[in-house]
Amino acid sequence: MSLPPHPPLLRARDLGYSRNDAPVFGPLDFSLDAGEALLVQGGNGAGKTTLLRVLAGLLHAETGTIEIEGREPEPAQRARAVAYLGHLPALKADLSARQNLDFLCGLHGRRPSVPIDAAMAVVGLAGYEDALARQLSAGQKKRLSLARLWLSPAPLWLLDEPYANLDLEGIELVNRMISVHLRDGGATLVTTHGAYAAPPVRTRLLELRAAA
Amino acid sequence: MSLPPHPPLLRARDLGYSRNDAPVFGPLDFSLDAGEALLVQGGNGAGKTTLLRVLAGLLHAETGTIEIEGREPEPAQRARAVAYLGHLPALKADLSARQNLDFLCGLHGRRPSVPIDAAMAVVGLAGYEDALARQLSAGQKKRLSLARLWLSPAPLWLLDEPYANLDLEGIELVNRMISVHLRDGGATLVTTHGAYAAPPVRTRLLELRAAA
Amino acid sequence: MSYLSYVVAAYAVFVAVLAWDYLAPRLQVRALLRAARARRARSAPRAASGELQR
Amino acid sequence: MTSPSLSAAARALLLRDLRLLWRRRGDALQPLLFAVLVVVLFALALGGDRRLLGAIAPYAIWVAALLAGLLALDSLFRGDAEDGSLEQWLLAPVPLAWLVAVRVFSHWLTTSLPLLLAVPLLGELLYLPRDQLGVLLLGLGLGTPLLGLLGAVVAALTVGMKRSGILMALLALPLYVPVLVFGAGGVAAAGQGLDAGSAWLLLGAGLAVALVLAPLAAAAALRIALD
Amino acid sequence: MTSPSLSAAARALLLRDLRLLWRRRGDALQPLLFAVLVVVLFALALGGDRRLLGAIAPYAIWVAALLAGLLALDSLFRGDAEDGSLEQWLLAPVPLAWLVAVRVFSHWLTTSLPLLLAVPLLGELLYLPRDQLGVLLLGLGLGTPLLGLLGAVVAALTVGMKRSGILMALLALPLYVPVLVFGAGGVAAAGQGLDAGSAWLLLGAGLAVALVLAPLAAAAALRIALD
Amino acid sequence: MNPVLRWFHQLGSPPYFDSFAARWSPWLFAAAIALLGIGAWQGLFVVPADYQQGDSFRIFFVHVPAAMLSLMVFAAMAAYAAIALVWRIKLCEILAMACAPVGAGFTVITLVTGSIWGKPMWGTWWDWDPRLTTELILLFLYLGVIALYGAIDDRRNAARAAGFLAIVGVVLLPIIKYSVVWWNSLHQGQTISLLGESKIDPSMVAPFWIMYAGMLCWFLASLLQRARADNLRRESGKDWVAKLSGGEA
Ligand code: HEM
Ligand SMILES: Nc1ncnc2c1ncn2[C@@H]1O[C@H](COP(=O)(O)OP(=O)(O)OP(=O)(O)O)[C@@H](O)[C@H]1O
Ligand SMILES: Nc1ncnc2c1ncn2[C@@H]1O[C@H](COP(=O)(O)OP(=O)(O)OP(=O)(O)O)[C@@H](O)[C@H]1O
Ligand SMILES: [Mg+2]
Ligand SMILES: [Mg+2]
Repeated sequence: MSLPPHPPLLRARDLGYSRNDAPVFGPLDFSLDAGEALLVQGGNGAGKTTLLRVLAGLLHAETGTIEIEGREPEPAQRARAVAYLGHLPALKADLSARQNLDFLCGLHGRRPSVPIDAAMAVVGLAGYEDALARQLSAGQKKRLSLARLWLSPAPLWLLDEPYANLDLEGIELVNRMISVHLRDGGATLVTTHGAYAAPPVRTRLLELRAAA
Repeated sequence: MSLPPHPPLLRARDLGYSRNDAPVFGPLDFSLDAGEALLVQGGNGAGKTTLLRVLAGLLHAETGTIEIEGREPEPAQRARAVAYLGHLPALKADLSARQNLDFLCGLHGRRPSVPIDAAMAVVGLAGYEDALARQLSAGQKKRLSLARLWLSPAPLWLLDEPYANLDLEGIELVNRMISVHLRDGGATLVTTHGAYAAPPVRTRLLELRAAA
Repeated sequence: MSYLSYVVAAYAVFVAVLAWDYLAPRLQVRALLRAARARRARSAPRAASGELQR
Repeated sequence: MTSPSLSAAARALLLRDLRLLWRRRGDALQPLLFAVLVVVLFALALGGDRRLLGAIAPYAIWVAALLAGLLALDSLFRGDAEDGSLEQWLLAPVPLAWLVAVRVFSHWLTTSLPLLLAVPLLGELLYLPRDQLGVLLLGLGLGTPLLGLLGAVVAALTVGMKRSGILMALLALPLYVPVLVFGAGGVAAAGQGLDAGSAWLLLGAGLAVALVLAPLAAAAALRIALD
Repeated sequence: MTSPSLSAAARALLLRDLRLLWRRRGDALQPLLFAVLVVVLFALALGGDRRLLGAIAPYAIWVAALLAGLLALDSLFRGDAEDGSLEQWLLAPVPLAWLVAVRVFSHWLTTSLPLLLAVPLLGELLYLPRDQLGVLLLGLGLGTPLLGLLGAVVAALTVGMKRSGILMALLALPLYVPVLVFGAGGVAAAGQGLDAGSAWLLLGAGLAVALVLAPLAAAAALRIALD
Repeated sequence: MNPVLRWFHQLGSPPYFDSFAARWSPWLFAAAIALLGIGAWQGLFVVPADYQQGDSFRIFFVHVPAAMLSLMVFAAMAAYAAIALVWRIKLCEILAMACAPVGAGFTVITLVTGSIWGKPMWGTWWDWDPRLTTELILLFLYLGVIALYGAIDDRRNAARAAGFLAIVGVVLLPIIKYSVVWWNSLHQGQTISLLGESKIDPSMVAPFWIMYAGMLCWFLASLLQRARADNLRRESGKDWVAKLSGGEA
């Protein structure tokens, strides 16, 4: 038997997670190719956040395996492949917007082709480079996190409710960012409640339902 | 000149707020009658959160006055008239959902007609009465805050992005709660980005634009 | 010099600590089982509320 | 009744604090354990020099109690500020000063009282002369509520900041110094056979004044800090 | 270069910490000020009894440094945990232990170093015999980085909790006791004209071992705590 | 499968462990009480008074076995914790955490009986002597493990964090054990030895080992009982617990 030429970017087999022995999401099987988006839908408490944290490696799966580009990854490999945008913005309130991006790029590496100020302009924060993070509104903080994502070299984006707190123009921005990212050979998981317009790209759907 | 028979529930005259001498929102004039909803719209950073905090009395207005039922209120009067739902849920992570409501009702008073467990059932948290607040997901926490609102005797609701983190059914729930509240003679201010369906009630619109 | 009181005190402490060690988990088990029983009684199906009322 | 009375709000708050305490029983013992550890550290650093230890024992216990109180101060309003509860206190139809007073009382009950009960043990560990135990306890009994009330004002002022631990210590210590001076001075006077009554009178008077003024000041400070 | 090298990540982290420090300059002085206040409290409580003060001076300074370090420990990872930065550390393509080591170093630089520089002043305040200053500084110079490294393990374990201040103290102090015993013991030996070399050797050896093992242990603890 | 392995595997299933613990801990408690009763009776009434220490040496029979167990239980806790961390076996997490309160109890017994014994022998309740100090620190470590376990809400993470602390704390055990050898100390040196000749009067040897065996049984019994409580708490949402509670009502 010959291996398939392109293993999927992400593949989960039999993936399950339990908290205090109560299953949060059941065994899941799915895969994600480059150029695809996976929409993770489900009501409040269905386990979307938990799933993304497991995939990012912040939580340990109870059962099953996760493969990235066909192999079960080392932590460092996984870190290179994954960019995670969670509920917490990872911003230092006392540093300016640009200094925050500086640090995060030093930590995660960055695409050499994109200057930091250009990324801030992309997310609509031009002019806020020297504003302290504590002075940004809820939506502006979210946009700053999006700029970090835009700078990241990782092909796989894990986005937890990226639309929350954004205005209409911001939602549009997220969709455009995703489209470009996928066109360049990336892939993304997006959790959403279905109240927002999904990005206009090749999309699969994963329904989560609160485990009984 | 004779006074109008029913002064509006809330009236702002010339209301302005500045942070470090930079205006956040310009002088605003608006009023809100019982049975009405005021939708506060505006992009990210337009000053919606700031406006609601000023109205609640958490921040001091720079200029202008706020009247409630025709009078400039004492703090205690204002407290009796206003229920505020902000970004922070005011939940104790180590208490159960019911104990949290117990406390908040002790602090703010409550409608004698609604039992606590009934309010939890209304917001779809039946069965979670004894779950600790820390174990709730983002949307479940929001629902618990909605239950507090449902129990509150205050006629004026100030809701800052009540739809964020809720699933479709939850958004529907907020709209139903607002409708019933207005039918009973209440009023509400709701901030939103316009990405969600507004409640089907008599609605005025207040556009905020980031002050230059 | 009489050492009686010292010896008695030492053995009394010994017995007291062992008694605590015996009783504390037993009480816990009792409370847990009671809570489980209460939960089972409570988890009878609830009537879902349709229209909002207050 | 829709709007809560003073006593209803106080009852709700006390009940909540006791429930939280019960949920995290261990926390109640922590200031006590910390004081024990400071005492142990002292004894260790001095290498068991009995004479020296006995001489500094009452002062070391005062300092330990004060530091434990200082550390516990952070939990007075911090938790409530972070999860937004404090906003709701400000928006409640009862006076903020009243809520503050109730909160300080429940905080004293759960952090300082256990420590007071353990003072005899601490004294033994430091070879405190037995006859000084009574005065020491009297001083601490008057002093710790006073420290809590003064601390509440400082805690309220710093509540808007993240990670204020050391800043709070800095602001609180100048207020604590008089209490320490009279408390320790009273013990010293008693140790030399002098009359310590005036020290206790002063502490008592301070406590009475603080009981009235500190909640008001702390409430004002809270309003400023959260603006 | 898209993926950062070890040194690039370290540089970014150090730069960030120094910028944050500059933004809140006052914070850097706070452990120092806390130690000064503990010392002053002691001097006040003892009522200026010179002989007694001089005798306990080196021990009081050790205890003050240790307590200041303990209080500062909370800020080692707490801020980064609360705003989600720590999640990003875990997701970075450089080893977590390396980031932890760099963070401990920058934390030592910004909290313990100022304190070391102020020890001569503290000694003066407590009438420390001048000839003991050298050994005291040597001991603290070896001891404070060791305390920081040991503390990092504990801080990592408690990072998942809110309000862990006193729990952290409880967990850290058993680890700190040997450092204190040898540090204070060395001063005592030198004060009596004995040879304190073995105490310094032991502290130095402990530091060398901790430099290697503590970041690894702290990284493991962080992974456990954030799981 | 190897029957021992299979049994161990079966033990890992929570309902099975519950019934296993419920069945065996009463028997172990009974054995412990019997042994302790015999040992105490012999130690108090049969053994003749010591020519140096008079009757006060009768405290020996509780003090020394309790001290030995306080160290041994900590070692056992660390061992369980290590297994739990490496292989993620849930039963071992539970057992490790069940060790902590029992061990803390033995440590308290050691400290208090030692203090009581110290008053007539050394003329003081307490002294900052290496062995006494390190034993006190051991108590703090036990309390730290218990507090840490209580402070984290996910039970598995809590057990792993507290177990980690226990493993770090093992460094203390040799220091306690050999503190009397390394530093000059007020406290007695090594007198009892398992294999070689003990340096105590032969009439004391038998009651000593009986007391020791009794405390060992007590430890096992209490361990099972505490592990059962923790197991029930973790599983409190499960069907089998509900059934069990109904059955025992
Ligand atoms: C608070 C005071 C005391 C504490 C914390 C303490 C602690 C200990 C410890 C930890 C052991 C070690 C057990 C082992 O090696 O496994 C021990 C053994 C022993 N203790 Fe104490 N002890 C105290 C007071 C005393 C006193 C006052 C006496 C008698 C005068 C005493 C007599 C002994 C003896 C004879 C042993 C057995 C030594 C051996 O065979 O290794 N202890 N104690
Ligand atoms: N720390 C925790 N401890 C225990 N249970 C938790 C914890 N966090 C979440 N849960 C529970 O796990 C389930 C899944 O939570 P999760 O946060 O993954 O939901 P979600 O799909 O992201 O929901 P939302 O849309 O509301 O954000 C919920 O039922 C929640 O109550
Ligand atoms: N603490 C602060 N210090 C200084 N400026 C602030 C502070 N908080 C908010 N701002 C600024 O004030 C403006 C209004 O903020 P506000 O939070 O009211 O916006 P918003 O309309 O709620 O936005 P969003 O939809 O993003 O939540 C923003 O430009 C923001 O940058
Ligand atoms: Mg979520
Ligand atoms: Mg806002």
